[in-house]
Amino acid sequence: MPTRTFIEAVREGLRDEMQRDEAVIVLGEDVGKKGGVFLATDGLYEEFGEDRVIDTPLTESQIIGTSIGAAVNGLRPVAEIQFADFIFPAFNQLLSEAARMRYRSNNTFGVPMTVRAPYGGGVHGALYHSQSVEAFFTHIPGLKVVIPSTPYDAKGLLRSSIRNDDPVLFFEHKKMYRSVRGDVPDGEFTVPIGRAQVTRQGTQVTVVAYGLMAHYALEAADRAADEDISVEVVDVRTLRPLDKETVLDSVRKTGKCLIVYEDNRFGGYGAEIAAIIAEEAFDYLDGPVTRIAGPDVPGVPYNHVLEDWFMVSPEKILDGIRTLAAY
Amino acid sequence: MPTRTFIEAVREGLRDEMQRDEAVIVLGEDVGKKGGVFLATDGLYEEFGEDRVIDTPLTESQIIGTSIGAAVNGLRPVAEIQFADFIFPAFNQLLSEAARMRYRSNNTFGVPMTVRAPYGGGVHGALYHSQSVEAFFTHIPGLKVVIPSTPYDAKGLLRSSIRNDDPVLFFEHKKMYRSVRGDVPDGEFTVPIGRAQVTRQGTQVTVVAYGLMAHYALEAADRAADEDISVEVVDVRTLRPLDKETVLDSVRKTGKCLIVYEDNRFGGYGAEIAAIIAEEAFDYLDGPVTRIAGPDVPGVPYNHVLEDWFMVSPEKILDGIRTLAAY
Amino acid sequence: MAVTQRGEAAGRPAKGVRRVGASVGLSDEQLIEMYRMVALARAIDERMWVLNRAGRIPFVISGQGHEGAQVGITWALKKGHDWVAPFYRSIATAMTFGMTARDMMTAQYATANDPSSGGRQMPGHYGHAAHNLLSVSSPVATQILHAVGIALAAKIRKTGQVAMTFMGEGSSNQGDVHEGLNFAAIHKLPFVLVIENNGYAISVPSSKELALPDVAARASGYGIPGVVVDGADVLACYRASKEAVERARRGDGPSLIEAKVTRLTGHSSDDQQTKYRPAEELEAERSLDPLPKFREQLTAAGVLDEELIARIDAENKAVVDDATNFAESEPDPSPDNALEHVFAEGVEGTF
Amino acid sequence: MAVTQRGEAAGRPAKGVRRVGASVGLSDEQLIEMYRMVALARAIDERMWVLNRAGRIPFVISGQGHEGAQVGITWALKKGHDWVAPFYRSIATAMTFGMTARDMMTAQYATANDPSSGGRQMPGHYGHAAHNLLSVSSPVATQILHAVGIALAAKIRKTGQVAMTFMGEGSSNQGDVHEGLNFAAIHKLPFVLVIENNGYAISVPSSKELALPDVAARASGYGIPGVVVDGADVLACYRASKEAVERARRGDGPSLIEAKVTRLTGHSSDDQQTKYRPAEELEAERSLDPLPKFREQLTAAGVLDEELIARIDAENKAVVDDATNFAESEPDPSPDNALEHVFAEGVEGTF
Ligand SMILES: Cc1ncc(C[n+]2csc(CCOP(=O)(O)OP(=O)(O)O)c2C)c(N)n1
Ligand SMILES: Cc1ncc(C[n+]2csc(CCOP(=O)(O)OP(=O)(O)O)c2C)c(N)n1
Ligand SMILES: [Mg+2]
Ligand SMILES: [Mg+2]
Repeated sequence: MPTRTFIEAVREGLRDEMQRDEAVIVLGEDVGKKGGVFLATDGLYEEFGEDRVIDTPLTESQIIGTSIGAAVNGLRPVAEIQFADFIFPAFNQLLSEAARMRYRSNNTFGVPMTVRAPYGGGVHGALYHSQSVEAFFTHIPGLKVVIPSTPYDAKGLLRSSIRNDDPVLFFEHKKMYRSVRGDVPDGEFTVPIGRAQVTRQGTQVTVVAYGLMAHYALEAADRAADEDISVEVVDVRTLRPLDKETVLDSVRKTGKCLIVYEDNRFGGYGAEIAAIIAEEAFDYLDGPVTRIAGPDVPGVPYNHVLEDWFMVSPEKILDGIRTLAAY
Repeated sequence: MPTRTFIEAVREGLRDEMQRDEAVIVLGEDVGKKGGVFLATDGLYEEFGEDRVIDTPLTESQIIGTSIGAAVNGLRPVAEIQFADFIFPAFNQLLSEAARMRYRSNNTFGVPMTVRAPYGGGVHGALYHSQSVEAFFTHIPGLKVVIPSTPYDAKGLLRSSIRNDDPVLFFEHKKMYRSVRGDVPDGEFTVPIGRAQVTRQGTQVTVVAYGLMAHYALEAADRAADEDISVEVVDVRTLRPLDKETVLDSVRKTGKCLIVYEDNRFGGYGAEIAAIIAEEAFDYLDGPVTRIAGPDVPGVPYNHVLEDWFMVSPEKILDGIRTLAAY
Repeated sequence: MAVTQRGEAAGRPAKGVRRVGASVGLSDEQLIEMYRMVALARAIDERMWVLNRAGRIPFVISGQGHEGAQVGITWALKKGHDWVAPFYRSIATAMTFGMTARDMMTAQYATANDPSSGGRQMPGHYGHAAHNLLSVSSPVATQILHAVGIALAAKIRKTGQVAMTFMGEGSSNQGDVHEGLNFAAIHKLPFVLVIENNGYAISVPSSKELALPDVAARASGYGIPGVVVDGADVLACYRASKEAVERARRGDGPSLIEAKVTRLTGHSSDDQQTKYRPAEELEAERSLDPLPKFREQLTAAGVLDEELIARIDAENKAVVDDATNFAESEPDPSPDNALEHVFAEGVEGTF
Repeated sequence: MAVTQRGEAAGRPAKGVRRVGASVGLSDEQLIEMYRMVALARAIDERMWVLNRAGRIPFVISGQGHEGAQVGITWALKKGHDWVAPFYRSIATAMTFGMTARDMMTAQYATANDPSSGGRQMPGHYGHAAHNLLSVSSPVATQILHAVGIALAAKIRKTGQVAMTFMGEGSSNQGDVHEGLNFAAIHKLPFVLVIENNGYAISVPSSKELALPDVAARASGYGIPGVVVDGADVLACYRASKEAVERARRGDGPSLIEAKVTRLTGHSSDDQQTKYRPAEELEAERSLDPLPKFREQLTAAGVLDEELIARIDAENKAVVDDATNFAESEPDPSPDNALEHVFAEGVEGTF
């Protein structure tokens, strides 16, 4: 099987879907000639022309609001938000409009739209080019939220997202774009929205993670194995709707769970997973549900000393695994 | 002690602070002659004039962004967002700007601003006049989030918020405005930000709640007492920073915890409380950490049949208490 | 670029009217239908208030005073082909574009079969997929971007559709309006923005909402036409709209139409406008009511006479009675419905 | 209302300059200081790129091509009294308003004592409380509302301050700009919006960002003056700014100044502009560089001569060397610092 970097898989997913379905358009800042600041859309402008690859003005609310309208009138827009940190001018359009259109119209209108955005830190991007934003969206009924961690999942889930009849937010950890490679078959395949994956089997501790943290979790699990701690890793992949059963099955087996996320800890996405486990797997728990997450400061600082302090690392996860295993 | 409705306490808090400190101004939609759509600012325009009670255009991002600037240059703005549901056009200003100004400038700029907004359902307001929005803000480091449940706390906490040197979001459940009354002493008093309160002592089950739900929790606890279930109720009052110790102390005592919130369940504020308890009180738990919350649909529907279906009620809380007590 | 045309001044010689109708390509029959629509929207609206005061429906938000502009402007669109993204005062627009009196009344009662939302939304949040009438939300002005997106899709898909949206002057200050006009103008989209300027955003007078009296003055900043019309002059509204729609359909890009209207009622049934509007102003603005004005205009022109007016009134009353009775007897939604239609697949998590 | 003035056309007879300086109230000494500032900002900026290419600093975002407009416009403010809300290209603005070369260089190195952010923000996010220079964030255009709020406080507190903000033409399309101009115009706030129009938002040419070439055309929609100036003409920029600042200080309200500038570098050190800009365009725009233009202008007018230019260059080089050495040797922040200053009280939860 051919191997691809993460960003190549995203780009191929876009290209394939645009070839397959004329209704698919791409729009956002610098997605045209420049091919996106991370080159996710490189070559699409040349292949599909300016009607289907639209360089928008620097106006995120417009990007999303216009995509909603275009989706209502027969297109399948794939909007790029240049950095997830800049999605907030469009927050009202996403929460009040995209997420609610179907419900509020009693199923007479729908918004088949995908919003892609690079997120995450560890790339020297400071407060405004490092943020993890998923928790703001996973709390919104009516939105689907996808965060793949492998090139295979990226391509397969992006295809599913574009074909989905409802709004999907598709977040890509920017540190993975070029550092993560993996097998991606040629030809048609999809990965279903709403299914988590056990990416490593283990018996003593379950680690639940997604995005870059799914890789760090595997790395920490490997190292834990050297210390004879058997770790199971669940890569959530779709944060909403969450595949609760896969998570719960694992925790019921291991009896211990560590949830890892890069975002600020308080009120982050992992809090919901912890709450679900605390309620629905209580009888199986042999230790507290613990979390390793970003500290509660308003952003990832720039200076490398400060950034390292902020970021969740395989070491920090390993520490969490050790503590829990010893409980 | 004189008794006041909830909205009277808010209004008096505003008035007292404006009398005390010239730097305090009030701004928002319809806060002038009309006195606000709920009359929270009634009479202030007449007393303090149009320089200090400003009817803004219908532009929430401007209301917040301008308040940030005014706060930086010596004022203490109290912005009213007419309904919490309409705070989202200002989300970027709150998250990226207000919450981060002090941190990103290494403590050289600060934003002493209070944002008041009525929230909550059960008032026939449908999707866009019923929302609980706290979870979006309690996840943002750099913001404080206050939700009082009594007139006393409303006045005392509003004063503390206005005097605080950082941005405070102050949410008022609109169903309580006229239905809740309580003692409010004349003269100077404040209630500190960051302190929860045990509003009922009990031994078997802890119920954690805030806002209207703090009342419903007490009501359910009363009825539970008739069934010989002893319930302790913790009114969180300040959601961020959370007074973790008061919550944990109670749960360590009772061994069981039910968290109640009106907002959509998945990823709501109560998930963080559940996660904290699951991690930090694990050894004391005699039952799962459970939640009673709003269902995961994109908004409170309008028709009374649907709205009743949505809303958390004392009955639903009582059911939760019973189940947990019997565990 | 901005062309500012004032509508026909009030008090013009009445005999001009028939020619005005002809000059904009409307037959007498069409003028009568337009009048019927203005009067019907008013009749429904008045009934809503009666029902509210009688405790039958908890909330009313009204289009009274706006109907002339709405009918005149919406009339220029092709029903069942073009798109409208309305706002909460768009009763007459929604009806001109295809919604029936029963449709409107079931929305007031929030019944199971209310086509706008199945009882999920407050009254005033009209929408109807079969008529290309987009579902309304409450946060103001968001719909401009949806209409612009609809126009973008129309252009890309070459459907020949025009998208029109409506909002108040207060709402026109939201950032989305700037972003929407800019994008539509850059891409010369088939899009029309209609501002119904009634001088107030709830209690805030336009002098505190806008730096200039005319929202239309902003159009020139985007290189598009901006037109001011007298919203009580139905035919002037129609003419301005026809021009804008033709321009859009030709591919020449968007336009902004500002109709000066009056808000004859409080902001909604929860508002007392006497608290912030002087009595003289309220009195004076009664003269801007489009209904008597249109009636007198058409009567003077010989299009309407007393008998026809009485017949239309009676027919409208029957339509409103029927709609009210219908809506009164329609069932509430079932609580089971509340969990449905979060996603196309149904309930969350079931795939 | 909108007054559109083009700046002095390029290629004017040089002897006019001295009089131009006088006519805007600037002495030769001041002109020399302005030139020194333009050249210093350029020298620091060029050094940043050298350091970046040498691997000393990971990221550069540049003001090259914008310095003339920034110095000319910022010069009209009262330092230590008025306020500036800058943007990421505002190197020359920040320095004109009081920041030193060392201040700028510590921001590049993100050292513990960097006055902008103590090493917390990326370079380009300048700010300095002692100089009323507001901290910059990354989401574009948000700062307009802060500047408007600062102006509101100045008006209410009667401080006599003027607030000025700067941004690119791409950023001017954000909703916040509409909302900010509208509010400032309604309240006649002492506020000036400066657009540095370099024709691109990263790779997007202004024809895809704006429906019209001039952002200033939008001013008339708010009833405020909108002026276009040649951003390479430092004195024309100063004159336009002086008028706007005086107007603001008089209480006559806000203005918009659009300076046409050129972006001499890629968007940032992460960008390759040759991918989307034709070589001829890049070549042609070199002639819009304000630095040689100002130098020639002042030389022709006898304000500068070769010796003085050489001296200024040497002095600037020494300043930049000193700043670089200083910043190189400054310590990184301590990791403990990262948890501080979330709130005024310190760490969250400790009260
Ligand atoms: C974003 C947002 N903020 C506030 C409101 C509350 N609100 C509803 S209508 C209205 C006034 C609208 O004024 P205008 O646009 O002039 O329309 P009009 O009601 O006068 O027709 C306000 C403030 C809202 N619906 N949405
Ligand atoms: C809200 C937001 N969206 C996107 C970006 C990414 N971004 C940074 S600068 C820029 C282009 C800005 O163009 P312009 O305003 O013309 O200023 P210039 O860089 O040309 O000086 C973009 C898209 C951002 N910083 N903020
Ligand atoms: Mg209005
Ligand atoms: Mg630019």
